[in-house]
Amino acid sequence: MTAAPYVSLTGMSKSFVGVKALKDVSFDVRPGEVHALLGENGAGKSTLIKMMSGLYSPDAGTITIDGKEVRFASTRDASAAGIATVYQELLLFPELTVAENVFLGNYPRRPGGWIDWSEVRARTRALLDQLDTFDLDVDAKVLTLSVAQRQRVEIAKALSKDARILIMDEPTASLVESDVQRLMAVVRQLRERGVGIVYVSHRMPEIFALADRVTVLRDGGYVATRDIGEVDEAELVSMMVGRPIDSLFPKAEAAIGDTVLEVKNLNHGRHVQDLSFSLRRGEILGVAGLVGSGRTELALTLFGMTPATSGSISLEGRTVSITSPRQARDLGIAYVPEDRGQQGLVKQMAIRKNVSMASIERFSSGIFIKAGEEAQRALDAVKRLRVRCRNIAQPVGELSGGNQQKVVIAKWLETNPKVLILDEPTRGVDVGAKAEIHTIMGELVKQGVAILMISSELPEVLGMSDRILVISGGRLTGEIDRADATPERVGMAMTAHQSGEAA
Amino acid sequence: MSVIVDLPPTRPATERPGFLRRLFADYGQELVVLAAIIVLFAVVMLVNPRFISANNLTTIFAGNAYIAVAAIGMAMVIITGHIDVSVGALIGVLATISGTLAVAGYPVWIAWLAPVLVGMAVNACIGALVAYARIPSIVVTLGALSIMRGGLISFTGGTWITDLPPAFLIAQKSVFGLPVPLVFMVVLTVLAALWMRYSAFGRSLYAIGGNAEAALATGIPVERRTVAVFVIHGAFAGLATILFATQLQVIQSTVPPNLELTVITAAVIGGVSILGGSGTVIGSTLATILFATIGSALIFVNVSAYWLRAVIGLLILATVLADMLRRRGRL
Amino acid sequence: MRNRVLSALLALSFSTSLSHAQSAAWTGGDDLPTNPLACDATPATAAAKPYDGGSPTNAPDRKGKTLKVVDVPKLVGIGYFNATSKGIADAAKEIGTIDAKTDGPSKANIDDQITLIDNYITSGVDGILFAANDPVAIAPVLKKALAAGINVVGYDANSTPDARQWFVNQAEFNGIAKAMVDSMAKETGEDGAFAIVTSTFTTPNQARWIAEMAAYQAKCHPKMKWLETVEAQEDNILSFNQTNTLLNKYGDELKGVFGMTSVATPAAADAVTQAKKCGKVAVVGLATPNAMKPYVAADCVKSVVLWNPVDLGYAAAHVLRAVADGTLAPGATSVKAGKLGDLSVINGSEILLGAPTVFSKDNINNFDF
Amino acid sequence: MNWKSLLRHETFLALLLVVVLIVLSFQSDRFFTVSNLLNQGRLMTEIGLIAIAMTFVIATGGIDLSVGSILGLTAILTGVFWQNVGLPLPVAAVAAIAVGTFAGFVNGLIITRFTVPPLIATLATLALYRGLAEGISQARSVRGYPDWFYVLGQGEVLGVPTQLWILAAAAIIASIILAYTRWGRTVYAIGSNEVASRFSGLSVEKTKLALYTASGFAAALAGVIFVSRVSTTRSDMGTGIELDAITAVVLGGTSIFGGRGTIAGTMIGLCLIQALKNGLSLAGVKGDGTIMLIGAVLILAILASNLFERSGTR
Repeated sequence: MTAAPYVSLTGMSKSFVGVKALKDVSFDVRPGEVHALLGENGAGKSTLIKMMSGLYSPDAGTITIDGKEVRFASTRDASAAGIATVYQELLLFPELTVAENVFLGNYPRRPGGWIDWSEVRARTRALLDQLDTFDLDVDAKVLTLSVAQRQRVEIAKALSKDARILIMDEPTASLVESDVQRLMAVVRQLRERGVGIVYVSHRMPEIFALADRVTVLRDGGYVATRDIGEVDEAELVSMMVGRPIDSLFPKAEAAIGDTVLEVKNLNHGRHVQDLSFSLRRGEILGVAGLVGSGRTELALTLFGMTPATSGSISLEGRTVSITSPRQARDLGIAYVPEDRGQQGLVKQMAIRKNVSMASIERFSSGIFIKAGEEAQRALDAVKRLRVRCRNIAQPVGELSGGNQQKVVIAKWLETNPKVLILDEPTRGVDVGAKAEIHTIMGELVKQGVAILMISSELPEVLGMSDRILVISGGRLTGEIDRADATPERVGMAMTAHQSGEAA
Repeated sequence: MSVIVDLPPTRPATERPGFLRRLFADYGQELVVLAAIIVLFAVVMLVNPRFISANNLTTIFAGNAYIAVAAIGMAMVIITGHIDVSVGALIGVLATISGTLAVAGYPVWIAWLAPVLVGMAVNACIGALVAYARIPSIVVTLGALSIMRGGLISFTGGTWITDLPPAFLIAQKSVFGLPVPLVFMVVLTVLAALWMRYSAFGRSLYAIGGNAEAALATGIPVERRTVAVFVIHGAFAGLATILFATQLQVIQSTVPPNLELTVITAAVIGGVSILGGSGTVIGSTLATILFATIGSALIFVNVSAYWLRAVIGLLILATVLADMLRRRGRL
Repeated sequence: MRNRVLSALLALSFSTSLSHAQSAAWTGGDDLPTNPLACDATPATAAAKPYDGGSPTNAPDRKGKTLKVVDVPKLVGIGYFNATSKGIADAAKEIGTIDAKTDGPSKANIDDQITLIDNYITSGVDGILFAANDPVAIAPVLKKALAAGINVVGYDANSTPDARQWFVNQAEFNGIAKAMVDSMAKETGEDGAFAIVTSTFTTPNQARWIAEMAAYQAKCHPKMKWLETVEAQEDNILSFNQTNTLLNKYGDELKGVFGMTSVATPAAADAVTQAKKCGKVAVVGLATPNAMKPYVAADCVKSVVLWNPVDLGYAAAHVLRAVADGTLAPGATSVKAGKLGDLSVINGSEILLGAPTVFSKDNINNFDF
Repeated sequence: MNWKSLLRHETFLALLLVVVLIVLSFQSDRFFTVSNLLNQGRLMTEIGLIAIAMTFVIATGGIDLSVGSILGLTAILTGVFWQNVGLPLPVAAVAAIAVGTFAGFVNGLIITRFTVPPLIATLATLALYRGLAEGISQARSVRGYPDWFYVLGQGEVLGVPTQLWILAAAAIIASIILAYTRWGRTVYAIGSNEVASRFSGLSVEKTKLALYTASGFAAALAGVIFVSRVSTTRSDMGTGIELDAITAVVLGGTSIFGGRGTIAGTMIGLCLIQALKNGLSLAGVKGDGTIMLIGAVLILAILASNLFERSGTR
């Protein structure tokens, strides 16, 4: 069945500060289909989405709805035309309740203009129930919700506007596997109801599981639109990157040496309970677990953000106590955080300054910064890690996600870490950069760095790790060697706490 | 490739927290301020029972009502993520306009309406500069403060306004035995609180203050709302002016010293987050009452007048720290 | 936790207040020596004192020439200094050879005032009239003016004597103190209890008056009881609230309120009026007549003490003219001041305007300032 | 580009300053003279010292409203330590500065330990420190300092007002620190993204504590200079000086949200305000008119540089 497209965009172009972000791209969505939009970061996906949702106006090109040409002056116009968007960085208001967030700007009214609050709550309840989300209190403030719950709220918000077209921008980027499954069920259900869905994701499995058609963009230009049955993964990747990619998980064989980090009975709050493990030179230790399982909290405790309340940490045989990130850094522990924009980078600052930030003392004589050396090291780092940028004075915020991540890694490599903790190293990173980051990890372990890699993406954990720690409810529920690791075993351990079998 | 982990479709439904917990979560700072007021009243009452005489209650509640009314608008502005350091100067200007009209023989309702309208107009300009020219509000209002303070002296030369018609002096009247300023304060606080909590407009202010970019993407007209909230703040400044200008039989046509700081302090001590996005107008009114109570209490318990201001500073600091400890405890 | 903090604070405040209660002086006075007048109307015998003012360096001969004069009051935008400014303008018009303008800080702030005067010295004026926010702080800049050959005359609030040539004294501090305390005693009786509403304790004139009043009361009306002094800035609503709080605190014990500024006095009168305590609580204070007319007309306030600030400005302008012309030189005993006639020189380099005026229902309508 | 837009604001401001100087010197031939300009330098020293420290504080996204009160407290303590306690004057002044610095340290503690937003914390200590000044002084002034003390505030060294040397030294040292040292880098990093700074192992808390302490020190030093300039101490000294300092800083292009700003900008902003105050007064404009104009200049300067920036980046 090929219904006529509900919305189609033809010949869309857009430039920013003289740089073409999008060149003559056409795209359409039919009711009741999932149309995947693929491309590396910077390929123009976000620009296209933002024009579809009325946030940007195109320099050239036309948008038609049901065959009639329209112009979107604002997001209001787009949402009146039945187009709703769930953005990657969720646009919710933490101080407002779930119900308020869903109907914000669009409240059902009583005669006289007053908001009908009971109606707001009832309809929110109904919308959430449609999404099989019975466990969410409509009066809870959003700040108390988990990421997955917030996303559900965001979808409910889109549905509340009777959306004909739902744009989802990397909806699974910050979800754990189980939540991804629930989300995919929701997407299928919406498709059944005739909603057209634009699905942007870097995750191939989801695309093959969900999409009916797929459109690939590269460098702001249109590459192709195909039915999903006509293509395979390798073909899509090479369309996106413009060249064939050998492997997403280039596992480098490094010599595994002595124990660098030994953690015994580590405790902090609810999320880190009695954790013990060790990490050796040249080893990549994967950490798997659901969101809220304590993976990130473990990293924060090792890094001194939330110092351990009990237990011991020893580095190269010496027992240490770590009470601040600064101390962790001085001991040779580096942490590439999960929230790149908030925790990893100072976006307004130049690449040069970000690269030197964690090791600024090394670039100083006395209190003065040696600008020449700083610039040289930044240039080296940019070259070594293949960061794509204009020059090292460019603000980091202008780079794509993958390149930003490389800058964060570069920053920590400047400290010559013995232990490198990577928290979601490839979240929101496009395919090409992802492979590059994995290659960098391989190079690092060859040099003898010990890596602790936290990831929600099981393929990444399975593909890159020498050993896998599984954490659930703040406790260690499994330690699996590379050879024995299967998705099922890891998955079992991730949900283990519910059976109470943890020691 | 992907792993299928079967979870039950629903987790155990989270229980709705009880009324009291919800009250504490939503109005924590307000309750801290209220508790401080009650404790002060209790302690000072024991020292000198006249503290809770009807007259003194009137002094505390009605005498500072104009600050509370101005703080309502300030709270809204701060909730939206902005600030206004020019409100004291604005009230000075509006009082002069109002008094001049009253003395010139215009009907009193015109003299009452004028400050509200002029306040709205002035703040519309400020709001437009903030919203459309994207100048930080503290910069615009710092400039506006200078312009209005200098302008007021230039134009009036500081002549006091006397011979106000008795009908004009609404703040000295009573309705149902209650002083008008008290009624103003309570009615406006309740209306504003309901409006901020239940109206689409009010909720959108929290949204803008919480995350302006997200608000824009949600289809909230952020610029228009920003201008609007300044205009409303201007209206409250106008209403505050009515009380301010009619409290006495003369109007001192200069800018009341440090009024803007008092008003901002009332709003933030009342729990409005200086970063925007949270707080209530109930808090700002309670904080105004707290200050008035402290001011009166310190006279009643014979604190040496020389140390009075130090004690006020300590009490403010104590309230702030108590709130921070409360928040810590919750985390 | 919170209660502990509060009670600790209250304990602290009690202890500080107790320690303070032991000192006998009224709060708000300064610690300079006092010189109370005799209890009856005997005029003070002024000891003759040699000229102790300063003199300008290399001042040009300004005799008969038009003087460019700037008047820098404590602050602009209050009724009192509007009146002095008007007096200066009147005199300038009458004399014809004075080109005067008033410019002052918008807040009674020592630094702003100094900066303003400094600017006028640079711009090259012939004469400066000032009312000091602080007698010592203003001295260096005035000395600079003298060194630049500018004639400097003070009024209302003095500087250290050597920093200016002459000072027009509206009324001596002890004279004001006597008028105020006598008026209060007349209204409340010899054993009445009273309180004071002042601007800030750091305002020199107010502090001086309060100190002199304390000394005079102790000497001549020993049974009167001083309750306390409260600060109310230059803010009339705050003055109103503070007066109300005093009324509420002391109830019938409070028989009188002194207003120490032209802002506090009408506000105090309004508080008494609105509390319906006219006749039960006396308000005596320094104030300008216009602001007080409603309360005096309503019989709520019987006596307002003030010199005539228009005359004060008027006299200051005449003194400046005389100094520039050389007709008022060190050692003179009097100076001609237009319609005010001869004013006498006291304390070496001060010119006395006269006794303070006590405005009452009978005469208040004769004044418009 | 970040630093280019920054430069643009300062260049624009410097041009504006030049224009203002030219226009004003046409208005009055006494304006553009060495003695007048030096004298203006004397008058702006206290605000300048405070504004320099305030630039750092605002560049971290903070604010310090209590500086005026710290100035008053230090002034009072200088007098009290000297006259009532009987310390030798230099010791008294140093002790008073130490207390003022400690007051700044307390601000820093409240802000970093109790995570109170700076605006609220310093709003509270604004009242507290002023109150302490009043209470300790019992509203009495201390006067009659020895003549040598006035060299600091009223004297000259090599023909230039003493305190102007101090201001110039402070400005040079501060701009070097802000532009070329790791402390300065840390300040900008905190102002741009405090969380990321912490995650990068920068000592955010220590830096902030140091800055508020430095702000206290600057205010305290300004307090002693102020006493020396006006020869007396009063507890109401420095009232409202925080707004003057903030105006200079903001006019100088420091973002109130943190992350950008330079000492050069602050100094140009300061000079611009002082030149307007002085020049307009010499040209016969009254004080109230001058205040109005400074307000308008503040708004228009930021507006103009906003417009420049936007036309540059879009």
